[in-house]
This record gives sequence, structure tokens and C-alpha cells, in this order.
Amino acid sequence: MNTQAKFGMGDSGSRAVDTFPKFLLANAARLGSRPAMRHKDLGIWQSWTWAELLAEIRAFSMGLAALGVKRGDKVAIVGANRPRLYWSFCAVQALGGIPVPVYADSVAEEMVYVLNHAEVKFAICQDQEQVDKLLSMGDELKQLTKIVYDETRGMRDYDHTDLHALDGVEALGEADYEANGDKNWLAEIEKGKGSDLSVMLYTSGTTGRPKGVMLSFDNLVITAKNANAFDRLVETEETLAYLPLAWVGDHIFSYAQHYTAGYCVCCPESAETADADRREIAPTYFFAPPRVFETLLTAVMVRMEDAGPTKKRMFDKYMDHARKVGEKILNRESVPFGDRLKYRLGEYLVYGPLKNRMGLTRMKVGYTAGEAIGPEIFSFYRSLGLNLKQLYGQTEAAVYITAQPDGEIRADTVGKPSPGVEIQIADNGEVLYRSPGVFVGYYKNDEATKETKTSDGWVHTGDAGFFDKDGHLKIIDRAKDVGKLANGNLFAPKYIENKLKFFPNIKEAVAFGDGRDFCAAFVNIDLTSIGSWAERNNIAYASYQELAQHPEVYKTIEEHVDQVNRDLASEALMAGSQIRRFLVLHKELDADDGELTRTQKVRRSFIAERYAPLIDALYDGSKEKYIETEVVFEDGRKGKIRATVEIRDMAEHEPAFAAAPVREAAE
Amino acid sequence: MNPAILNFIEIFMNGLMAGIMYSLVALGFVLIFKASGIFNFAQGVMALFAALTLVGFMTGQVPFAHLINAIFGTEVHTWGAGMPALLAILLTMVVMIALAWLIERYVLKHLVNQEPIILFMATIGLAYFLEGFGDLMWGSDVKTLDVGLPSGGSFWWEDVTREWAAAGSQYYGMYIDLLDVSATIIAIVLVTALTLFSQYTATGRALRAVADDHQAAMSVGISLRRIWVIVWSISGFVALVAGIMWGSKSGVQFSLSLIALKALPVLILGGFTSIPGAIIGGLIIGVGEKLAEAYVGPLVGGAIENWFAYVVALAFLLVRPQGLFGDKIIERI
Amino acid sequence: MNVHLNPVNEFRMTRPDDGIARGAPLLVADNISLSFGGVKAITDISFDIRKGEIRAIIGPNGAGKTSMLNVINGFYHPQEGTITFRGERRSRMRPHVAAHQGIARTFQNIALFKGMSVLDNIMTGRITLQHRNLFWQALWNGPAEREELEHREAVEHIIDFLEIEHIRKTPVGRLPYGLQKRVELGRALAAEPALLLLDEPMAGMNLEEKEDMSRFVLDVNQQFGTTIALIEHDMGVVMDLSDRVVVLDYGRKIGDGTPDDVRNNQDVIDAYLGVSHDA
Amino acid sequence: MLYREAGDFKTTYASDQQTFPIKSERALFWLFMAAAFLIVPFLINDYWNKAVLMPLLIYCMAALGLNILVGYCGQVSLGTGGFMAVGAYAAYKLMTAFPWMDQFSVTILAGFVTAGVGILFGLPSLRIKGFYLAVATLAAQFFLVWMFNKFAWFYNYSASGQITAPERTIFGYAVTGPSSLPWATYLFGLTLLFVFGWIARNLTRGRLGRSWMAIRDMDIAAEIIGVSPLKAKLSAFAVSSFYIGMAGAMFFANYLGAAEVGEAFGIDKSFLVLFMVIIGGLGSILGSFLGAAFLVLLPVLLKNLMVDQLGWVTDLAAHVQIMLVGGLIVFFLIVEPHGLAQLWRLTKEKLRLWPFPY
Repeated sequence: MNTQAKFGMGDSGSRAVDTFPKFLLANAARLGSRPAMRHKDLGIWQSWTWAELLAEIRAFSMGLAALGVKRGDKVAIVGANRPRLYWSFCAVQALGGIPVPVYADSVAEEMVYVLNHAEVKFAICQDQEQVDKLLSMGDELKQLTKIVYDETRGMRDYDHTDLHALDGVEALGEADYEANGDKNWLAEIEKGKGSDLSVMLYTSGTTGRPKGVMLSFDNLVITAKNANAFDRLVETEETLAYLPLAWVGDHIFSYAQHYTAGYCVCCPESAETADADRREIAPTYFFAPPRVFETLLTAVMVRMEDAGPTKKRMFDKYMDHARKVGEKILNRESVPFGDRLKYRLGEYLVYGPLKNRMGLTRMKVGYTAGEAIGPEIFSFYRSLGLNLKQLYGQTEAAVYITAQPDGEIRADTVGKPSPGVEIQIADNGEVLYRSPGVFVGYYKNDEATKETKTSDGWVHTGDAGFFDKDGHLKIIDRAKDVGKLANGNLFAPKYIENKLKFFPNIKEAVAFGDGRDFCAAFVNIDLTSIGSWAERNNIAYASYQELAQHPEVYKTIEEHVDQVNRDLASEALMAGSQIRRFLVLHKELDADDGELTRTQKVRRSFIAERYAPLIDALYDGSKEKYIETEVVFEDGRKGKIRATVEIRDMAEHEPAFAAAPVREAAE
Repeated sequence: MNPAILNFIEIFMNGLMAGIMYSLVALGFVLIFKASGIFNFAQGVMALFAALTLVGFMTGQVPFAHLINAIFGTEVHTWGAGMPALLAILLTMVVMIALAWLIERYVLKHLVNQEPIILFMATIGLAYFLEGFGDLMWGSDVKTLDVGLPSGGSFWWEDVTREWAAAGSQYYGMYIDLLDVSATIIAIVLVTALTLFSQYTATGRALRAVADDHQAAMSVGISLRRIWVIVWSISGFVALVAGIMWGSKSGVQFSLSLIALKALPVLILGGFTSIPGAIIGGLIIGVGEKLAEAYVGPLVGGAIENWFAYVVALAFLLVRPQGLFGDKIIERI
Repeated sequence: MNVHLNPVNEFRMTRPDDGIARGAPLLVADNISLSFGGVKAITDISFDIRKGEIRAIIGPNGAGKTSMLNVINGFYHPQEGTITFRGERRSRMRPHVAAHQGIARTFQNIALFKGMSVLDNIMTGRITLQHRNLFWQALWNGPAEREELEHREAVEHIIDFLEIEHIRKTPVGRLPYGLQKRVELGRALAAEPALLLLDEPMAGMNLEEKEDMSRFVLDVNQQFGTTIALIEHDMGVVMDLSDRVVVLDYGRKIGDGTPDDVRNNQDVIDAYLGVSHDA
Repeated sequence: MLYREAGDFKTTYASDQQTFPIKSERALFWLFMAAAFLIVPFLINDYWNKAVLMPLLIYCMAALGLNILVGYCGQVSLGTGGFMAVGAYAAYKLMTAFPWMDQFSVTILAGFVTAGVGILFGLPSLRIKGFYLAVATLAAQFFLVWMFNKFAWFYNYSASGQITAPERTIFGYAVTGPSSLPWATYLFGLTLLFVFGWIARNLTRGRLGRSWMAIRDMDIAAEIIGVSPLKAKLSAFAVSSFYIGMAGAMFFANYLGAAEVGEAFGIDKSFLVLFMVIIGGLGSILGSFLGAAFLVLLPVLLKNLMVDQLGWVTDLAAHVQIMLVGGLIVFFLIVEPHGLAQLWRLTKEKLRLWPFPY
């Protein structure tokens, strides 16, 4: 392992460590025996130290070089969170290539577009499934020459002219290394510099074709280093890599910060076991979209429903106490001694075991972002003593725009500008930022780049927001989505939807009202929560559809909508947009049907189009409406589901707020 | 005749009579095993308990006298009057039926579908419980039991057999205990009665149905729990009879419960599920034991009857693993 | 230092080469007759199983299929006829000796060890491959532990192959039927058998489970080259999976050949349609 | 509730298969052992040693042995008393024939002798199963007791027919004989139990243990997948008898000091140890210890209560005690047929899932 010697402590100081391959060498020298990566495979957490990581990546990278990967080549990476796919980022970057991660669950057409647009020459796939997907596109993939796959199962009988097992590639590299050493390889790494393109991430985008966001090493390295410093992340952290690796968040948390801080990234056995795997690893630094926290909380509440009365009482009592003082204790505010004592007891009886069951025992910092998180959900975790925070970010910013500093945590803001980030609010309320993480541009799309990024480096977020009196940014909605009702009242659909979604029984909601007379909503019930409720109440159901249309379910949802209206009525800006009518949708909104993005955000306009008859019905006063919907099954077959959906009217509450708050705008 | 042959005959007959007693105890095991698949280790203690109760009734003891005295500091021991044997036997029978009902209600019912070893263990626990309970109720001192059965040697038989020996030989005739004779007669009557009962009464038929196939029996409406109470009552009755016999012979004391251990080799030999097996096995063991004691014992230092029966049974098993009358075991997969 | 394994490590599934070429007879049954106390279960049956093939044994209920498997792995001893396995003629033999020679099997009625976990059940399948004696096992640390962990790794590959990672430590008694069948296959595979006997591997399964199981059987045969003899009632499955089929009826062989041959064989059709068999 | 398993993950198979996979349990175990080895010897007195600790250690050893046979291999044995007697007499003969031999060697050799006898009496298990085998093992019990009674060579022709343990020391401290030191005897027993408890764990977790369990769960299938019934059953008999023999040797040499076979090693012993195994939990090492603890401590407690506290006469107390023990056994079998170990497992599961319901 002569690279270790070359990049010893004394030596590395003189060189700028500004690319990930250089970080790899530095980490192998500095943290050689520390675990760098783990993967739950064959029953245990297979682990690699940084030194071993270097050896693996070097072999793989030199093997790729032998296959013909050259500087500037784009290499697609397709699959789930597997160590070897993470390694391929660095292996490609070491050769000056540009990795292009692709969402593994995207359908063939999406993939064709991305691969062609990015002019991908090589693809590294996880398994047979992904290889098949690529092969099925055949000639459509104009540039693609070679495919490398990781898992050999089922691959025995394939034509291996342009198909290579990752093992074979590594062996090739290993042989090269044995014979010729790694001089050339190291020289290739030395050629890389901070301003080079590091990665291209395609944003799934709520509208239009995906755009290839080009991020340089500087973008990622500086942002990641800032973030590490902000939350004091060091090499002892353990994180769980379970979010799509084509998503910028995962790229930052499981790659950029992983290399810059030198911490250990753990890959779950499979998506299904991610929960159990998290429980085993107990990450110290954890990121999850609100949806995950929501599901987790729902699961907790559902399971506690089955608990015996004594235990349930104890749980409720201590959770009440946590709600009362937990957040204060976490924020280091003064709390009476008695309450502290009771909290300690609660920690022993309830909070500790609960954190243990959720696998959050060791969590030092946790982030949620992507969407607004329900205040109750947020406080629930905070009150358990978990340092859960919110951040606001974008692919174009290499994630970090704002984040909540420790001790300044609130459910309804996304925090202060991250280190090195400047923010301004445009006249129309849109948030603009400038930072070292600001992307180089959209690949082969200068027009879009110009639209988003001004010549002096300010980037339009497309979100409307404002700074509150403490200097925290508050996001209300997509700038273009914030509209007005026909009567001139402000209508912020996401704001309303989030309020609905904060109920465990409601999984998804879509609000309508822009330019209409009143606000109306689609509601998606949460099958886990409602299903368990139905089970307890002996309500038989055969399908999601049947359950969704059950009168009792409607009644429950009606109560929730009423509660939301009550809340809205208490807010000056929103009181005018209470939900007048709603319906419970007969099918679950699904990314496969294009109703959600791959990151599980609702595609409002698509839904509006798809369910146009239902929206019409919401506004024409009818009591129910028949609808046929085309759906795509998992295996790609298409089918139709039909339903007659009931529509309910709601009463509006009188506006009841103290005084109109002043809307501040900070520069 | 040669006195050696006469001696042999005497030992043989004594063996037969001891054997019939073994059969009697083994019968109790078989009945319960057939009907419920339970290997009732408490059978011996049930006999002890029955005998203790019988003596207690006949002599008019106050139950739990010791306990009462210990707790309340009183000095009560007897009612002052006993009762006739027949009435005491009837009352004891009632107690045994009550016991069967209690066992079913508080033990067996909760152990349905458990593995045989667990049930076996439960009956050992039951044996301990009954032993302690019996002692607590009636005291643990050795008691004599006399229900009016003839006892002592038969002079008539001695005289008859003395004649058989060749003149001039020093032969004084065969010894036969009248108690053994009456026990044998009673045992024969009991076995016949049980056989008739199981052949010709509805309950008996239900019993056999259960023994053949639990599921099928239940599906034709036979109440398993009722059957169990009946079976345990019957084996309680058998235990009572055995208790009277053995108790009359050697007093009522703890060692009486050890007759269960005597019955075990009989069971191995005869098979756990066969009534004829229990009878014939008992006879074989009884005779074999006595003969071995007389002819083999002196060679190895005597007192071999404790284990000899087991060794016989074991040797037999190695040849026929399913016992004398057991069903042939066909291994399937 | 953490030990780590190469996740795609190839693992052996068949024993070292035994000199029998692919396609040559691995096992030959010659004029086998078997009876139980006068009842004839098998009458004068001869057939062979060739190395690398999937051989199906089919026939109506009571045709003697399971008895035939029992003869092959030494559980029943035929009154007449011989079994030749890997060129060696076999006299009376205990089943565990057959296991040591490389014959593994699954059972018609699941015969898993109920008191053990999935992992332990499959580990038990490797009993013929583990050799540390009582002394080393008592010491544990050292050779015995090393051996145990090597075999654990091999078993993990089987678990991975059969996609039963999530139930690794579950007691088998708690598993649904379909998974128990899969675990049983795993236990048989763990022995790295030369000949794998499957007694109705898909009985009682739903369509999806049958498809899974068929895929596993094919994968075993193709990826590891394991010779397989299987009894199956589902004709669709038999025709899809097997290379050659032998048909039994009332303890006699009435057909033998490729699935197509057998399908067109009049005797076979009669037997399945229940035409009288006294001819 | 007590468990914090999150973050306690396994990176090797060795750590995944260790005896106490959960960190907190591992800590608890070593804490307990430290207390047993380092603190108890300083607090011990003759009463505690004789009434509680020595019987506990000895019966733990015996129950461990029987559990290997009954719980792991599924072969029911009622011959424990007889095998303990073999251990005791072997120890006696070894102690008197080789006065120079240290007590550890004596005890372990006595175990080996018993293992041999165990194999002999285990032979019928190859032909017969279940209750038939159970009853057959009674033959061993009666025969062995008879033999030790009958042949004076076994008790060195002593007039009383008893065997009496001479004094033997370990590192100069007496562990047998009339002037044995309580703490030394205790540590002697504890060391043996610790070492052989660990060995039992090793034997049951590997190939041998699995072949035993396979025979127990389904003997035919076990044989078909390659378990030799002969080796599995006889090794179980041998190992089991080895432990029981050691227990017998300790019972005689370290605990009783003098013994008469019928009294000390009668059929009651067989049942007692079997109860321990059943109540503790078949097929569980922890269960053997829990069962032994339960049946050793319960009578002591009851006696304390009835005789010392209530002032009852001893025989009355004995009757109540035997009745209660019998009743409790039945009660336990009804409530939890898989024994205290299962109860412990369930409790543990519940605590691990806490606050969620099980």
C-alpha cells in the first residue's frame, strides 16, 4: 500500500485536497484503519476501512481505465445504495470522468432521455434488473458502449461482449496495479482540480424534462466542509445511506460529506429492511424527508394503540410531559427541577426505549427537509430529546441554503442562511441566494441556466418566503403556486396541504383554489393508520378504494378538515382560504403513475389534468362523481380503476386572530 | 415328586400371585394411557392415597389434624368412632372420583395438546402433590389396614401338598398366603368386570373409541373431558383396590406408592396400550422375579428383584421395541 | 480489523469432480422391488439419473414415487434389485451414509427441525461437511469456531440465493408453509449434494410460490450444475422443468423419456385418466 | 425497556454468533460472574455454603448434564441418580486409591468414568424411543444402586457400607473432608461449573449440538440429512453422564462428605434433576441453572418460613413442602411448559420491544 506512504500527513499538507479522489488518498493516509463504509450483506455488516476502500476503488478505477473510461467521459450509475456504486463515483472521478447517477426506479423512457442527454458512454449497474432495462432500450441509447454490473446472479447466460462483471473489472485493475503500480492512476488524480465538473445530477423536476445540474468539486467540497463545520461532524459519525443515490441530498450526505469528514456510511441490506438496519446502526447523523418521520411516528402510534391500558397510560402521561418540557430542555431553557426529574424518569421509561426502537439513540444531528414537516411531528421528535433540525436546500445549491443552528429550532422556519450563503427576497416574495455551492449550469441548456442563475451569481429558488424577526427564513410555497382566490384572498396550496398531512390519517392532500371561488381539496388516506383503525373497529375492507370510500373514514377525515379550517381561521393571511369542499381520492397517488415525483412530491398540474372531472365536480356542487383512472402496475401493465367518489361540504369558521402580523422582508 | 420341583411350583405360584398384583397396578396405567395418552406416574401414589383415606375413614381420624393443631394449637386427632369397612370403601371411592374430577378440572384441562413429556412431568408433580397432601391429611405414620380379608398361610394347602412329595423326603408342604389368594381372586374379578364394562356398555365403547382416535371420537360427539373424568375415576378405583391389597399385606406407608415402579417394567413388556399385555406382562414379571430371586439371586448376592424386572423388560424391548402386544412401528417420512 | 468478505464470492455447490461426465449416468436403479409385509410398493423398476439433468418422477397417488426416493437414499431397503451411485453398487446402507455420499433431499411433508431457527436448520444441512470432533468443539475458540464461521458464510450465500434474509433467525415453526419449503430446500442445498431429491417441492403452494420455487430449482440446476430428481404433481411444472420423466403407476414403470414422449404415451394417459390398470 | 440495542451492530459472524449478542447482557453476565467469584467468597459462611450455594452449584451441573440429554437430544432419562452415584463412587475410589491426586482431576476423571457407564446404558436408545426409553433408564437407576450396595469393593469394605470422603486440598485449602473451608469448596464448585458451563455452551452451539437437536426434533429426517443416530445419541449420553458424574462426585465429596447409595442417589434424585430441567426449560443452558436455582431455593425458603418463622414441626413442614413443590411443578407446566428460560426469553423480548406491546 505505497499510496499511504505517499500521502502521509506531512505530504498531503502541501497539496490542495480539492477533489474526492484526493480526499480518498488523504483519508486512507489519515484514517486508514477507521471504518469508511459498511453494508449489511450475508447477515452481517461487511465493513471496509478507508485503506481498504482505497484499494477497492483503485482496483475498480484502474479496471475502468482498462475498459476505456477517459477524462470527460460520462458514466451512468444505476442502482440502489450499494457500496460499490458509491465507489464507482470516486473511481470514475479519479480518471477525470463524470459520474451521472440515475434514479434506479425510473422507467425506461426516462432513463433513455437522461442517458442520451448526458451522452453517457459507460453504465455501472447494480444487477440484472438494471442491465435488462438498459439492454431493452437497445439502439435508442446512442452513445452507450459498455455496461458494468455488480451482482452476478442470473447474468451467466448474457452476451458478455460489452457487458462486464464488476469483479472482472476489479481483477483487471488489480492485475494492472500488480504489474505497473499506480503511478499513472495517481497522476490522473493529480490532474483533477476543484473547478472541474464533479458530478451531473438530473433533477426530477415537477415540470418538463429533467435537467442535468452540473456541480463542480468546489461546489460540493466547500459546501460539504461548511456543513461539517456547522454541525461539528467528524470521522466518528455513522450514517445510513438509504435515499436514492441520484438525489442531491444523498450525494451530499453519503458522498461529499462522507469524504470530507471521513465518516462511515452504512448501506442497508435492501429498501425493505432499511428500518431494521437503521435500528442496528443507530446513525449519529441522520437525514430524512418529513415523510419518513411521519411514517415512523404513525407506526409508533399505531403500535401503542395495541398496548395494554397501563402501558398506554404511562406512555401518554410521559409523552404529555415531554411535550410540555422536552423541547425546552433540549433548547437549554430553564425548567423546574421537578419537571426535569420527571423527564429523566420518562427518558428511562419511554423516551429512551422509543429512540432505541426507532434507531435514533445515537443521533447527534438529524435533518429534515424537502417539504414542511408537521409541527406536531417535529415537536414529537424534539421533545424526545432528539436534535432534529430543518434545512432548506436545492440541487442547484448543492443542498444547503439555510439550516437551523443548534438551540434555535422552530417547527415553522427553515433556519438561518448556511455558512457562506447570501440570501435576498425578491419583490414578488421569491427567495434568491448566492453561495459557493451554486451550480455551474444546466448541462446543454444555457437558456434554463440563464433563467435560474443571474449573471452576478444569484439563483432563483422558485419558492416564496420571508424572514421572521429572528432572521429565520420561512417558506410558504412555490412562488408560482401561491395564487389568489377569485375574491382576492391569498391561496397557498402547499400550506393548506401540509396542515392536512399533519394528521396521521392523511397521507397526501392536494388543494385547489387559484382563481376559483373557494378552496377545495383531494385527500389521500394513510393505509397504515386507517387500516389499523379499521381493524380495531372490525371494519372489513377489500381494497384501498373500498376503505377510502367508507362512510366512517369520511367522517374521520371530515373532522380533520374541520380542524384545519379552524387553524386557518386563526391566521390572518390564510383565514380566507378555508376548505369549503373536499373528497377522499379513490386511489393512492403514486410516482409510477406520474402523480408524484420520484422524491414523492405531488405534481399539482398533472393531477389537476388527470382528475379534471373530479375538480369540476368539486366546484359544481355535485354530491358525487364517477371517474375512470388509468394506472400502471408494477410490472408495467396498464389498467383502469373506476369509482364513484363522494364529495363533502364543509362549514367555514369565523376568522379569529389577534392582530394582523406584519410581513417582514429581510435583505 | 421331587421336592425341587415342588419348590419350583411353589415359587411359580407365588410369582403368579405377585404378578396379578402388578397387573392390577399396570392396568391403571394402561387405562389412562389409552384414553388420554398420559403416562400417569401418580398411579402408585393414588393407591397410597386411597389406602390412607380408607384407613382414615375406618379409624375415624380427623383429616389435617396435624395442620389444624399446628395452626390453632389444638389437640384433635380422632372423631372417636370409626365406620364399617364397606362404608369406608364406598366413601373412599367417592373421594377418588372427586379427585379424578379435580385433576381433570385443574390440571388436565390446561394441558391439552402439550407434548407427552410435559404431561408425564405433570403427573410426577401430581404424585408429589398427592403424597404431601395425603400425609398432611392423614399423617405419615405406618398404619395397618384390615378390611376383613382372610390372611395367613393356608394349612389345608400345606397339608395337601405335603402329600405330593416322595415319602421320606424332608418336605413340609407349600406355603400360600390366603391374602394373596383373595387378592388374586379379586383382581381376576376386577379385570373381568373391566373387560365386560368396556365391551358391553356405552361408556365403555366411548372409552375405546377415544383410545383409538381422539379426533374421530370428538367428531361423533363424545366429550373428551367427561371420558377423562371417567377414566381417572376408574383408575382411582383400581388404585383403591390395589391399595387395599398391598396395604392389607404390608401396611399403609409411603413405600406403597413404589408399586408404581413395579408396574413400569410390566408396561414396557406388555405395551402401554394393551390390557391383555398388562395382565400377561404382570404375570411374566411376577413369575420371573420370584424365580430369579430364588435361583439367580444367591449367585450375585441377592436383593435383585428391584432391578431384575427392568432388565428382563429391557432385554425384551431390544428384540421387540414395541412391546409384547404393542402396534408395530412403521417409520414413514 | 474488520473481516470482510467479497460479497460475490463464488461458493461451491457440488462436490469436487467425481469423474462422471455430464450426461453420463450418476445413479442407476436396477430391477428394484420393494414390499411391506407382502404389499408390493415397487415392482421391478429400472431407470437412471444422468449427471446434470432434472429428472422428474411422476405418477398418480400411491404409485410408489416416494418409496422410490426412499430406496434411493437408503431409507428403505429393496428386497430385490440394486442401486448404483457414482459407479458404486450399494448394498444395505443407512440413510446417513447416503447423505455422506452426496445425496440430499427434501420431504413431501415438511421435515424441518422445529425447535431450531432457519439458520440452524440450514447449518444442520452441512453436517456432512463439518469435521471438528468433540474435543475441538468443547474448546470452541480455534479450529471449531473457524470451521463454524466458514460454514456460516457458505450458508449465508444459500440464504441470499433463496432470498430468505429477513427470516434468518426466525424459528422455522413460525414460518408460513411456502417459506418452510424454501428453507427445506436450503437445508438440502447446504449439503452441496451431487444428487438432490425433491419430494413434491411445490405441493400446496400458490401460483406465485410455485413460480419462485421453479426458478430456484432451475437456478440450482443451471448455476451449480446439481443433478436433480423430483416428484411433482403439477404437470405444467414437470413439463417445464424436467429434462426427462419417468412415470410410475401402481409400483410399476409405465413410461420413461422426454416430457414430450411421456405426454404422448398411451399408458401414461390411461393411468392419469384412471383407465383400469389390470391389463 | 432496559435494552438499548440501537448501534450494537455486528460486523463479523463471530460477533453475530456470540453467546450474549447484546452488549448490555454481556456486561450483566460479567458483572454477575465477578460478583460470584470475587465478592461471594468473602461473605460466605458454613450455613450458606451447605444450605444454598453448594447444592445450587452441584444441581446446576447435574441439570446441565441432564438437559443435554433430555433437552437437546430428546432422550428422556430417569437414571440421573444412578449416574450421580457412579460419579460419587468413582470419586471415592479415585480418592482412596490415589491419595496424591488433586480434587479437580478426581472430579473430572469421575466424570469420564460416568460417561463410559452412560454410553453403556445409552445403547438401548438406538432401538427404543420415548417412554419406553425412559422406563429403560430406570433399569440403570435400580441396577446401579443395587450394585453399589451389593459389592463391598465399591465402599472399600467399610463396616457401615458408607463411603466417606478423605480430606483433599486445592492449593493447600481443604475442599473435602470434615474441615473443608466453605469459601474454598464454593470456589472449587464455581470454577468447575463455570468452565463446564462454557464447554456445554460450546458443544451445543456447533455441529454436535445441532445434530443432537436434529435427532430430538425429527430423528428420521436427521438421519437422512447425514446425522448418524449412533454417534449423536451416544455422544449425548456420554456428555450428559459426564456432567452428571461430576455433579455426583461433588455431591459426595464436597457436599455430603459421607454417603450411602440408596439414600443419597435414589430415584428421588432422578426426578428432582428432571424437574429442574423441565421447570428451567428444555434445551436451554440458562434454563438448567434457573431450574436448579428454583428447586434448591424453594425448599430452603419454605423451610425457613414454616419451621423457623411459624414454628411448625419438621415433618409437617416437610409434607406441606413436598405438596407445594408438586403443586408448583404442575402450575408451572400449565403456565409455561417451556420453562423459566422461556419466561425469561419472553420477558426479554418484551423489554426489547418496550414501550411497544409484544
